[in-house]
Amino acid sequence: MATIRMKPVKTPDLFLECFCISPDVFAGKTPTEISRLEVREGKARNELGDFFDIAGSSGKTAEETDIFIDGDCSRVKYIGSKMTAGSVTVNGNADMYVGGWMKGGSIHVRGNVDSFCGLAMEGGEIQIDGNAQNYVGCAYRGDWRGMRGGTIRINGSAGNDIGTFMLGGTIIIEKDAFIHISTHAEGGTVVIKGDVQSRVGGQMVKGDIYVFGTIEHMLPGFKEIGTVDKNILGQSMKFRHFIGDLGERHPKKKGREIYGNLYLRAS
Amino acid sequence: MAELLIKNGFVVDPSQKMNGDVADIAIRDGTIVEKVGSDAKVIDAKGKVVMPGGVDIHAHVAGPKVNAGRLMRPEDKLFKSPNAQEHYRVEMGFSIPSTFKTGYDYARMGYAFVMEAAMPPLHSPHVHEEIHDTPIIDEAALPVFANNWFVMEYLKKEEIENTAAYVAWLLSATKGYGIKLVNPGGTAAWAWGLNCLSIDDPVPFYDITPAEIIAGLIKTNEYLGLPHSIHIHQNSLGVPGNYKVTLDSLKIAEGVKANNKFDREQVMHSTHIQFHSYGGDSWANFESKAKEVMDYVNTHRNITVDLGCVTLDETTTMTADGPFEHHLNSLNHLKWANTDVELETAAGVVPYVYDKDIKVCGIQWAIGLELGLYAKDPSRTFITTDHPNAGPFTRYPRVIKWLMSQKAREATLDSLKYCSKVIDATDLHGIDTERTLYEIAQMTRTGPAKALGLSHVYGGLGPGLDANVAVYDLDLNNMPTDPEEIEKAFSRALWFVKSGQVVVKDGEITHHGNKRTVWVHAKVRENHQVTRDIQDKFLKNYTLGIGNYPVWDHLAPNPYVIEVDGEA
Amino acid sequence: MAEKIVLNMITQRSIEEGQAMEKGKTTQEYFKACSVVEMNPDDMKRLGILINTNVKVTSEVGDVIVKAITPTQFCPPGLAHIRQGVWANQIVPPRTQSTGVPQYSGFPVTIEPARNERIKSALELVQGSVGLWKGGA
Amino acid sequence: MPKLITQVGCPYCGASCDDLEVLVSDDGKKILETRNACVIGSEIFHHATNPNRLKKPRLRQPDGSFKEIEYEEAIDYTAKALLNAKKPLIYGFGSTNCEGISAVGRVAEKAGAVLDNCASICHGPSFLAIFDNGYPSCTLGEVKNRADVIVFWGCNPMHAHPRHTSRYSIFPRGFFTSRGQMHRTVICVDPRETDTAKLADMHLMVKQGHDYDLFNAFRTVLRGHKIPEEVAGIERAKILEVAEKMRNGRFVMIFFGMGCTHTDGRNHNVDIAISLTRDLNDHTKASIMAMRGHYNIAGPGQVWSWQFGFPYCVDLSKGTHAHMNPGETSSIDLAMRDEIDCFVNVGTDAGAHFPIDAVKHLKKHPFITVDPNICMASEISDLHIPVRIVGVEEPGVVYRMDNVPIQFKKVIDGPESVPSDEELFDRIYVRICELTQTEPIWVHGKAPVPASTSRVK
Repeated sequence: MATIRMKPVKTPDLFLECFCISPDVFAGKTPTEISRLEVREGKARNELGDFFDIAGSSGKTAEETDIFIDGDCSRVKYIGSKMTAGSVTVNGNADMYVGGWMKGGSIHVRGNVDSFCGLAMEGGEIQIDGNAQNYVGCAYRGDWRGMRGGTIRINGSAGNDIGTFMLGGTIIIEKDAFIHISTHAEGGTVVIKGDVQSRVGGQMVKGDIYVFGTIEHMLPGFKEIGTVDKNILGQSMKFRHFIGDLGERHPKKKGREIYGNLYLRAS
Repeated sequence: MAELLIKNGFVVDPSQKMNGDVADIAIRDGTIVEKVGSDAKVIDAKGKVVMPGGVDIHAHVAGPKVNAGRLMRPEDKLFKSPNAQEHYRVEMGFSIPSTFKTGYDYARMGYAFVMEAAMPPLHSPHVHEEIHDTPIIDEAALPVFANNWFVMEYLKKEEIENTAAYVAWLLSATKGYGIKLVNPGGTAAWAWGLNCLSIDDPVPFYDITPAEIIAGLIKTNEYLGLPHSIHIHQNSLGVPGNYKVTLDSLKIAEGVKANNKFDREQVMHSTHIQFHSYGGDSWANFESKAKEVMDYVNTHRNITVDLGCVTLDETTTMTADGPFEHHLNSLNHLKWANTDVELETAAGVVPYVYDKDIKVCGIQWAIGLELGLYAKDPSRTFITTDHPNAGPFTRYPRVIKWLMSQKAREATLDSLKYCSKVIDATDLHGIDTERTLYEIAQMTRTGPAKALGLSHVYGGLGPGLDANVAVYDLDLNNMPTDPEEIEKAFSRALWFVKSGQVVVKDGEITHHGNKRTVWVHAKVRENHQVTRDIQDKFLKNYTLGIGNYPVWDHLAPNPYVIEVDGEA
Repeated sequence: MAEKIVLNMITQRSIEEGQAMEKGKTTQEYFKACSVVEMNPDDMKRLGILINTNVKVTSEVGDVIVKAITPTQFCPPGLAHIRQGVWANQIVPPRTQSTGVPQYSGFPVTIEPARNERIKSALELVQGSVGLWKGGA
Repeated sequence: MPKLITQVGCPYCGASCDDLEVLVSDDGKKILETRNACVIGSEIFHHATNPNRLKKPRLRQPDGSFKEIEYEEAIDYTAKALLNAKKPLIYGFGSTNCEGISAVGRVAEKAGAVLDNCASICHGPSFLAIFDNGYPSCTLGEVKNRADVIVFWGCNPMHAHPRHTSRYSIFPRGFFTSRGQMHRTVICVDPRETDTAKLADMHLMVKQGHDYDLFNAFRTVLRGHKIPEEVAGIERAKILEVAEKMRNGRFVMIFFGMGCTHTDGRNHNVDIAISLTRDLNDHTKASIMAMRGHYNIAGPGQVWSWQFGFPYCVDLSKGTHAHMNPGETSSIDLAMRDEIDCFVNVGTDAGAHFPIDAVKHLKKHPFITVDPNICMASEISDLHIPVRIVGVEEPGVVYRMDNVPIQFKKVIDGPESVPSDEELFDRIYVRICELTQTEPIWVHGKAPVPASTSRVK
C-alpha cells in the first residue's frame, strides 16, 4: 500500500468542490500531478495544490492507494465520492457528500460531516467519529434508487432523512437521530442506538429498522406483532416487533404481503 | 447567407428518386436552387452521403407534460448531461433533454423539422414558449381534440361543419398544426378515473364512442382540407391483445379519400404503432402482432404509421393518455405526474426502465423493429421512438442501425436475458431484411414530409425546397461492415445546413440557426353558433378569459403560416 | 402566573399582512399588521398580560418585541402566531434541515412581558441588523 | 374618455385571476378604478401610480446614503459584480414575467451564478416531494367543474389567495357542480381555526407539526388497517369519517400550503399527501395541488426546467452543466454557509422574508436589488434598480398555481426610461459579453430593446 498525505494549507473563501479526492483518481499519479488536479470554488478553477500540501506516494491502483488528510476539511465537498477501492482518512471534519456514490474501499472521518454523507452509496465502508448532519445514506433528489450496499457508521448523532429510499446496505447511528428514518425504503438496515423523535419507517415498503432507545411518536401505520430476540451488531437483545408502513403498498411473496420491520428495544 | 454549394456527395433523395447519384446541391438564400455562382461557398461532400434534413413526425419535445417530466426527474440529469459546447447553452438531461439540448441534438443528427405530438390547447402559450427556446430546428405542434367537450358535443350530433369551425378557431388560437387524437374518449373518461378500452366503449356522460369521434374527426379534417391527416394515438395503448382495437380503429379510415392541396394521400396517421401491435391476453403470454397490423397497413394506402421503437433505455413516458400512465404506474410504482386539463384533455408522466433483463421489454423492442421491417412501403412507415416514451430521439441512429443491419439486431437480441422467449414471441429472429439508405431516407425524410403535407418545404433536395441538407460520414460504395459505424454516422452529421445556414460541422454546433414555428391558419365561413358556444364555455366552465387564451404572436417570432382555405 | 411561557411558534400569511405589504413595508399599516403576536387568551392569562401588551419573543436564534393580541383566527393554547414578515423573521431559525426552507413554523419560543420596551420599525430592524440604520435607537 | 380594460390579470397571488377590469385615464397613464380584484390586488394597481415611484437606480454611497445614477452605470455595476464573484446568487422572481425570468437565465448561465426563486423558502419542499413521488394534479377548472370533496391542508386561501374559493374551489358552479358550495364537502386541516376552517364543513385541528402522522393514519385506514384511538390530536372516529368522505367523493381535491412545507419534515409532509392522492385514485378520482404563493412563482420553475432541467436551486457556476441539490444549492443554505459572494434580489424582498441571520450573511458581499418598489431588500442594497411592474405596466406570460400559462396584459405605460426585467437583464447580458469579449447567444438573433422603448404586445 502507498499513502498520499495531504495537509490543508489554505481555507477557501467559499467551498471547494473536490471530486478528485479519491484513490481512483490519485492512483498512479505523483504528488506533483495530484497537486495539479482541478478543484472548483464556484466559477474559480483552482488546483488541489493551492489548498493542500501533498506528499507521499500513490499506489498503482485505487486498491493500493490510501489517502490521509491531516486537518480540517469543513469546507471541502465530495471527499471520496465515487471511489471504488482504497481508503481515505480525514483527521478532522469534512463537508457534504463524503462517500457519495461510493462503490468500494473505506472512508474514515475523525470529526463531523455535513449532509449527504454516503449519498446513493453502493458499497464500501464509511466511518464518521463525530456527528453527521442530514440525509445520511439517502438517494439523490428524485431517484428511487437510494443506498444499495455498504456500511455507514456514525459514532455520534445524525439529523433527518436517514436511509431515504434505501434499497440495501447498513446504516448505524450510535447516538440519536431526529426524524425520518428509512422513509420510502425498499430494503437495507438502519440501526439507531439512541432515541428518535418521530416518523420512523414512513412510506416504507421493505427493510429493517432497529431502535435501541425510544421513539417519541410512533407512526399509526406500524402495528406491533410480538416480541423477538435478535442478535444485532454482536448484541443480543429483546425487541418489540412492529410491521409497517401499513399505509404503503407492499409486494406479495407466495400470497403473503412483505412488510418493513421495526424493532424497538423492549424496556 | 448568400450561396452555398455541397459538391460531389452521394445524394440520397427519394423525392427525386436519387439513390446515391453523385450530384451537387446548390443553395441560395436558404432555398435549394438549380445552380449558384462561382463565389458560392463550397462544402466538399465527396465520398459522403447527402440527404435532405430529417423530418420527425412525432415526438414530445415541448410543452407542459414534457416539462413536467424534466421537472420531476432531476436524476435524469445527474451525471447524464454532456458538457456544453463552449459558447453554447448548457445541455441538460438524457431522456427529456432541455430545450437547448433538444435543438442541438436534432441538428447534430441532421434533422430540420419536428412535430410536437400533443399540445393541450389551454397550455399552448407554454408549448410556444418552449418552441421559442429550442434552437435551430423548425417545429409545429398538434393540439389534441379527441377528448374535447366541444368536439364531443358537436360530433355526437354529427355536426361536421361546426366541428370544423371549432377546429379552425382552435388551430389559430393555439398556433397549432393539425388534429391530434389521443385515446379518443378514454382521456375524457379519465377525468372521472375511468377509460375507454375499445372503440365502442361509450364515453361517460357524453354518450359518444371513440369510433364516432375518430370517424367524425377524419371527416372534419378532410372537410377542412388540412395539410396533415388526423394523427391518432389509439385506444388501449400498451395493453396485451390491443392489436384488435388497433385494426378496428384503422378500419374506420376505409374508403375515405384525402382532400387537400398539399400532396398528402393518407387520411389517418396512426402513431407509435409498436405500442398498439400487442397480442396475448396478459404479460405472461404477451406476444407480437406486428405482422397482422403491418399486413393491414401494407394493403391500405390511405394510412401512414410511425414506429415508436423501444430502444432499451431508462426513459420517461409521457402522454395525453392519462389513464394509461395511471395504469403503467400501478405496474412500476415509480413517481407519477398527471394533469387533467379543463374541457380539453389530460396527461400523465411516469419514468420507465426498458430493461434488457425483462422479457416484456425485449418483446416490445422486437415489435418496433418487426414493424419497420415488414413495411412494404417505407414512404408510409416512419422512424420514431415516440420520444421519449419508447426511448429518446437521440436513439434514432440506433434504430436506423437495427433496421439496416441484421447483425446489429442479432447482437442486441443475444444480449437480452430472455433472448429465447423474445424469439418465441416475435418473428424478429427470422427476418433478414436490411433497410437501405434510400429506404431510411423515405422513412425519415420524404415520407414524413409528405404525410405532414409539407413536401413543398421539407424532405427533399429539389429546387425550391427549403435548404436543409445533411452530410453523413458514410461511403455509399463502401458501407461499413461494423453496424456501429452507421449509428455513429447518423448521430453526428459531418455537416448540417439548416435553411441555408451551416449549423453543424463535424458533429458540433456552429450556429444558432433561424428556427421557425410552423402553424396552420384555416379559413372557414363565419359560424355564429360556434362563436357563441366558445364564448359560453369560457364564461361558464373555463377558468381563464377568452381574451387571454389565443397565443400572442410574439411567442412565435419567426412564424411559417400555412394558409388553408376551408371554405373552398 | 408565570414570568415567561414557552409556546410553539408558527409564522404564516394573513390578508392584513398581504394588503399592507403591497402598500409598502415602510407604512404604518404594515407595522400594525405584522408587529403582533397572536396567542390564546388562556396563554395570556398564564403570562399575566392583557391584550395589546408588548412582549419579548425569544427563539433559538434571537428575540423581537411585538404586541400580544388575541388571535383574529383561533389559536389553541400552546400555539402562537406571528404573521409572516420582518418581525417574525427576527426569530425564525434559518436551519433548513438540508431542504432549503427555514424553520418558519413549529419552533419553540419563550414569551415574556416587555411592557416598557419599544417595538422597532421594519426598517430599523432590517437596516439595524446590517449596520445601516441611521435613525434613533 | 377613460378606457375600461377587461380580462386583466392580477399580479398578486398564485390564483392569478385574469378577470379584473381596470379603468384607465384617457392618457393611458393613471389607474382610476379596479373592479373584481381582492383588496390586495386593488392595492397593487393603485400603488403603481404612486408619485414617489422610483425612476432611476440608486447606488449606495460610502456614507450609507443612496445616490441616483443612470441605468448604464447600474448595468455596468451589476455585470461587474456578477463577473467578479466566484459564485453569485440570483434569487427571487416572485413578481417577474417569464420573459424576464428567461433573460435572467441567460445572464446566470453566462455569469456562472446560482439561480433560485422564492419556492426555495416556500414550496421548495413540494418540488422535493414531486421529485420523489410525482404530482397527480389538474387545472383549476377541473376543480370548479367536478370536485365535490375539497381538502385544504395547511393552507388558508381566505387570507393568502382571497378569490381562490370563489373562482375555483368552494363557491363556483361548474358543469358537474351546478349547486356550487352545496355540491361540495369542504374539509380543512389546520392547527388553527383559520377563516378557511370556519368556511369548511369539517375542521381537523391537527396538532402542529404532526401532519405526516395524520396523513399516515388516512392511508392506513384506506388500506383497511386499524389505527390508534387518536392520531395527531384527532380522534379515530373523526379520521374514519373524513376517510369515508374522501373515499366516497366523486372527485377529491387536496390543496396544501405552507402548513406542510414550513415545518418539521417539510417535503415529506407533501410527499405523503401525494401518496394519499395516489391511494385515493384506486377508489375514486383524486388530485392534489400546491397553493403557490405568487401569480407567477410557478413561472421560474417552468422556464428553468425547460432551460436547465431543474425548477429551482440551479447552480450554473460550473459553466458546462447545471447542478441542483436543495440543502446545498438553496439560497438560505448558501447564505448561512457563506457559500456565495454576491447577491442579486430580483422581484422579491429577501430583506423581509429571509430569516434575519441569512440577511446578515448575504450582506457581507455585494447586494443588488431589482424591484419596482422600495422594500426591505432595496433599503439595505448596495444598488437598487427599479423596473416596470409586470401585469400593470409590462405584459408577459405567467404561470398560475396549476401551471396554466396566462398571458398578462399591461394596463398603463410605465414611467419613461424605466426598463422591464427582460430589457434590463438583456442589457446586463450584453454588458457581460462585452466585458468578457464573447459573442452573445440569442436563439432568435434578437438584439436587446433599448430601455426607453415600450413594447406593444
